[in-house]
Amino acid sequence: MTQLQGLLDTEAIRKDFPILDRLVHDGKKIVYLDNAATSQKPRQVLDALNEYYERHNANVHRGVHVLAEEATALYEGARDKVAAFINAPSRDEVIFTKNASESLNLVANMLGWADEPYRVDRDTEIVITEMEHHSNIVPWQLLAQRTGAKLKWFGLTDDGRLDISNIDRVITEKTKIVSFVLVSNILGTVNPVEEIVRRAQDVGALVLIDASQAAPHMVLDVQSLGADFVAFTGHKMCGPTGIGVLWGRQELLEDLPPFLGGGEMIETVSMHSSTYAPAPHKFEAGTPPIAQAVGLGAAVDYLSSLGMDSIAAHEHAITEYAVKRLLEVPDLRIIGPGTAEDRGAAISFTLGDIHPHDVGQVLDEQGIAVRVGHHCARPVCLRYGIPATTRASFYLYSTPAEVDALIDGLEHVRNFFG
Amino acid sequence: MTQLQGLLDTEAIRKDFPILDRLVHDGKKIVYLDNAATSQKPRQVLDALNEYYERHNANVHRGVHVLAEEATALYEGARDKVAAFINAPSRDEVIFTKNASESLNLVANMLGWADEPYRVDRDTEIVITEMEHHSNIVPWQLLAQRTGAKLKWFGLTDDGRLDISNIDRVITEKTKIVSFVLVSNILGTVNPVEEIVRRAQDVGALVLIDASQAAPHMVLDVQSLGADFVAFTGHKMCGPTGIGVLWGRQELLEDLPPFLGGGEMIETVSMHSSTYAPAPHKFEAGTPPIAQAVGLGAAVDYLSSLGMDSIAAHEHAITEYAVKRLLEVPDLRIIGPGTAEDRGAAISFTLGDIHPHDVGQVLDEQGIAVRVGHHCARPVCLRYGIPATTRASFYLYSTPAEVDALIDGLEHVRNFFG
Amino acid sequence: MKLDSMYQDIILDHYRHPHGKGLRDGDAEVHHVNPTCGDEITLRVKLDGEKVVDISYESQGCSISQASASVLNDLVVGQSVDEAMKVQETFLELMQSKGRLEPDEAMEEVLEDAVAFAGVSKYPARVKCALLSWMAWKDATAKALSEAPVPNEEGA
Amino acid sequence: MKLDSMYQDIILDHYRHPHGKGLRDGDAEVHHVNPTCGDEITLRVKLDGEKVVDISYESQGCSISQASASVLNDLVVGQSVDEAMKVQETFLELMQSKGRLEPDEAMEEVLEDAVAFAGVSKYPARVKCALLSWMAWKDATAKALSEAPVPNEEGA
Ligand SMILES: Cc1ncc(COP(=O)(O)O)c(C=O)c1O
Ligand SMILES: Cc1ncc(COP(=O)(O)O)c(C=O)c1O
Repeated sequence: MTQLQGLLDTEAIRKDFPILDRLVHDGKKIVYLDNAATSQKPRQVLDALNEYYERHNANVHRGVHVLAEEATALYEGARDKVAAFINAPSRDEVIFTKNASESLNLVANMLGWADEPYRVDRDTEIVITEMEHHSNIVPWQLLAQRTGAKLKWFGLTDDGRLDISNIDRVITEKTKIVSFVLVSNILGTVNPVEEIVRRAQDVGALVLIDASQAAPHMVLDVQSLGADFVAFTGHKMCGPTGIGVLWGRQELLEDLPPFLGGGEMIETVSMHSSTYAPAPHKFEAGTPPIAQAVGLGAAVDYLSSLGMDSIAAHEHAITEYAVKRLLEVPDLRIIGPGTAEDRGAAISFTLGDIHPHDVGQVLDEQGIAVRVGHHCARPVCLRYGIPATTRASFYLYSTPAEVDALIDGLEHVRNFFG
Repeated sequence: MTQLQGLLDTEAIRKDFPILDRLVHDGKKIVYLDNAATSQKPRQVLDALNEYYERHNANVHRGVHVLAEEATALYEGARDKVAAFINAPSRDEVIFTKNASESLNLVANMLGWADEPYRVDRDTEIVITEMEHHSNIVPWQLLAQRTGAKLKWFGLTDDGRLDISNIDRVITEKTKIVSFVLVSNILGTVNPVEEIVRRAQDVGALVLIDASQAAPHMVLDVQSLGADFVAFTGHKMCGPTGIGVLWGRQELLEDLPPFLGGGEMIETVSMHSSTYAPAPHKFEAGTPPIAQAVGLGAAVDYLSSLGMDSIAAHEHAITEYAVKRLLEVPDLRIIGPGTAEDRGAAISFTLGDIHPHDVGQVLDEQGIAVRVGHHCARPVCLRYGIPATTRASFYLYSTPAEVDALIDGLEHVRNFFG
Repeated sequence: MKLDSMYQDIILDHYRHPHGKGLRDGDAEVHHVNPTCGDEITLRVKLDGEKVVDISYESQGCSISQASASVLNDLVVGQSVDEAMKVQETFLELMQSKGRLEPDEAMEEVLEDAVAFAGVSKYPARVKCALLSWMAWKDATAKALSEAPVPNEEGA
Repeated sequence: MKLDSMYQDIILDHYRHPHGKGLRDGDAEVHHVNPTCGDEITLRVKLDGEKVVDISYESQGCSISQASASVLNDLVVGQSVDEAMKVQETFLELMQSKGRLEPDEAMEEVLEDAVAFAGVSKYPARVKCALLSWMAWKDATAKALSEAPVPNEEGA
């Protein structure tokens, strides 16, 4: 084990995460390196969920009894916490969804049904990138099919970066929306926001940033990003499953049409017509994920108590160490940036011609949990001519010793299939 | 207190629900009569959630490590449980959504984008009823606006029943979909499924049943209902918030287009085009509400262990008693059926000209939680010329003593504003 | 009893005998609803230059929203728009205080009967009821100031 | 070690030296993918009346899916379609057994090398890998039986 700079006190932190003591395969302590798929949950978040259900559970809004008022205060309080966490100018810009995928689909659908100047239809263009998660590809393919708009994208360089050399040809006067990932879940790449946002603004296109792999790991400031919409998901940032966020600029949320219709999102309903509540409620049809929002609020408190800068520094140190050690493994090829600069803590690789499924299986047998496959980013695999990758991804509780365990595990894989 | 027949052993049952011991307003034990808004959660469901997060949490599908396999088995196991609970012919017909509202919107959107013969567009008709929850009105208004289809509905009789005397004129050869509520959340009315389904089938229309207020309270057998789709929501049936269900007939789910696009719902993705996974995954974009599905599975186990028939009998006895006692209160008018026949355990009423908000507030002060307002069914209030109602709604843990507390509370309300 | 802090006698009086209720001639009309509970108000303002000469309204709602419209009429009719806006802001401040603000003398002077709503501010679900008419008035006034006067017929 | 029950030598042998790999002339072609992990196979069957005369395939995937395609080729080529379907069903039964089925003699007679996959059935995520080629074969055969033969050029 090595002495790295800038690490968090993982010994203390790991006590907050009951699952990290889990033993698997005949008593091996789990080495959880699948954080880009989902994070584990600290005791503080589970306590918030239990406290909600055991003391305050009620449907929100519309209620005058104690429980309804408490549940509403907790739910709306979670919105305040999330708004502060991402430095939103207004709490009303924070919409709770079920996951990042819904957030992304929500924007695609709003634009499909919007009036001018936002409306995506025939003769307009949508821009994404080749490194998007399927959840930021398929909604746009569906929108393009259904409206006749053209779908365009930025390609990738050989070292796993976005190729924006042709930015003026990709983003044009016809572009209505540019949607791209801030940190890639497969390559780990951190993308250049400023340049893309500037070009989009020049041509009057809206910008949606998929921050699913950013929000858990770094300071996310929607104002300094300069985008119009930012999407992310609770379960990757110590929160429960079943909750996502869409942040959007207030004027846009006012102008754009609703997506799902139903209870909570209306102002007044008659059989003949309805009017809608102001944002965020306009976009939150039905009983919201109340407990999950409360849990996400607790997660945001937890992350803030550690400090997003400290978390980023910790992960940077771990990532730097992991990249260095992985590159020492014979026949290992990193898919994505080969250094820790401008990259997140997800590292994809191939190991000779051993299929990732087999790599993952043999690592699992040693208690090491990694993810294998195309990580919902199949175009990246196609781009690099590989069927799949093995991905190790770190988080605030990851330790150098776990990196060492991974390296030992890979040695074992090579022997097994050698 | 009275001796009623057919009651459950509420003394034992109430021990499963920690929140029912909650004291409010200076030590009054809560009398929770807001079950139609959301139910409370038994210890067994909370335990399942904790167990999931503390021992098994991982993203589902696509994983070869132990946690991913366990999480997948739990998530898919919950689907099996729900399928059995509603007697679905196949587990693949059970789609997990975030709530009933999403389930209803999902069907409306599928039909808007479908090919013939299902496609809703200009020259076709959509049929709903005047007693629908807003979540089964607004999606159809949106669909009608966006496609040019015509929205029609069944009206109500003076005693709170569906008026289907004109069924042959409402449901016609042009009708593509008939969507109606099985048990009204505001009136309590149980609707005549068979007659409506028969007429819909005669004209080749699809049928969607909103069973949000039925699934928690009675045997729900999708095969004997004869509908094409059935929607309901987890949080009203002892499950967590953030989870809903759409059941649909397999052939339909195969033929109909997806709604949300993203991870999990695809078969293969390239930048140019994608193909979709078979149902149910086709309709579950992104990381699903994993823990919430597991929690719903535990809720279904809990309900089944009591027996849905016994639950229905218990609620019937309570409802019968409550109707009788409410009708003894001066100036009280029940909005909805005035007997316990063909009605669920939600009872709406007005009390002289005291506004429901004021009724609810004074009841709350006594620890009695009811809901006031239009209950997301404003057209019903318009129909009966009232601004709002007070609604008391019962569940498997409700007792005759709680009915008595309500009656005493209403007496107090009358004195306060007398 | 805690309830008494919300249902002060003054509030119940206004509720039972609302001042200025009914729709009369006005320069601008708005319709506001409280989606939370369905309370509704149609409200008209009549200005004479800078002076609020009438606030008339038809409304449906709970005791709090009814009483608050009545108090609005009492306090604001006869004031200049500027003075009235100050009253509105003070009332808003009181209602958003979550029961943590003890009205001082200065506030009492501005709000008169309306200080009785201090207790309502403890009940988040009811704050919107209390504010409904005040928000409608503010909206209608802005409309009246920016628009040509409504002809009489339309007001009928 | 538990892993050895999945990665039997027979499986690793088939993986390293797959039988019948490559695309050849056929009566029907299908392309199947495993969305869970991206494994893909393009598979052709050639029938002569009731007899399976060739199964050719191009595939990409893990050791389990590669080995299983190789074993499929071994077991099924040369059989009648009816016999082959029985082998497929038996293999399916084994793979869905969740490790709870100890192959008996009758099963071993039908499955030969394929009984080595018994250990895989304990790993739900890998069962689909093992079944990919078998499902593709079943699909292709149904297609071949219902369609006119594919002309040679299309098969090229
Ligand atoms: C009859 C009915 N339909 C639909 C819904 C919507 O359910 P949810 O709010 O969980 O989406 C409800 C509950 O509010 C309901 O009572
Ligand atoms: C970059 C990125 N975008 C979007 C998503 C989708 O998030 P969810 O599955 O929670 O909807 C993910 C995670 O799977 C992701 O990594």
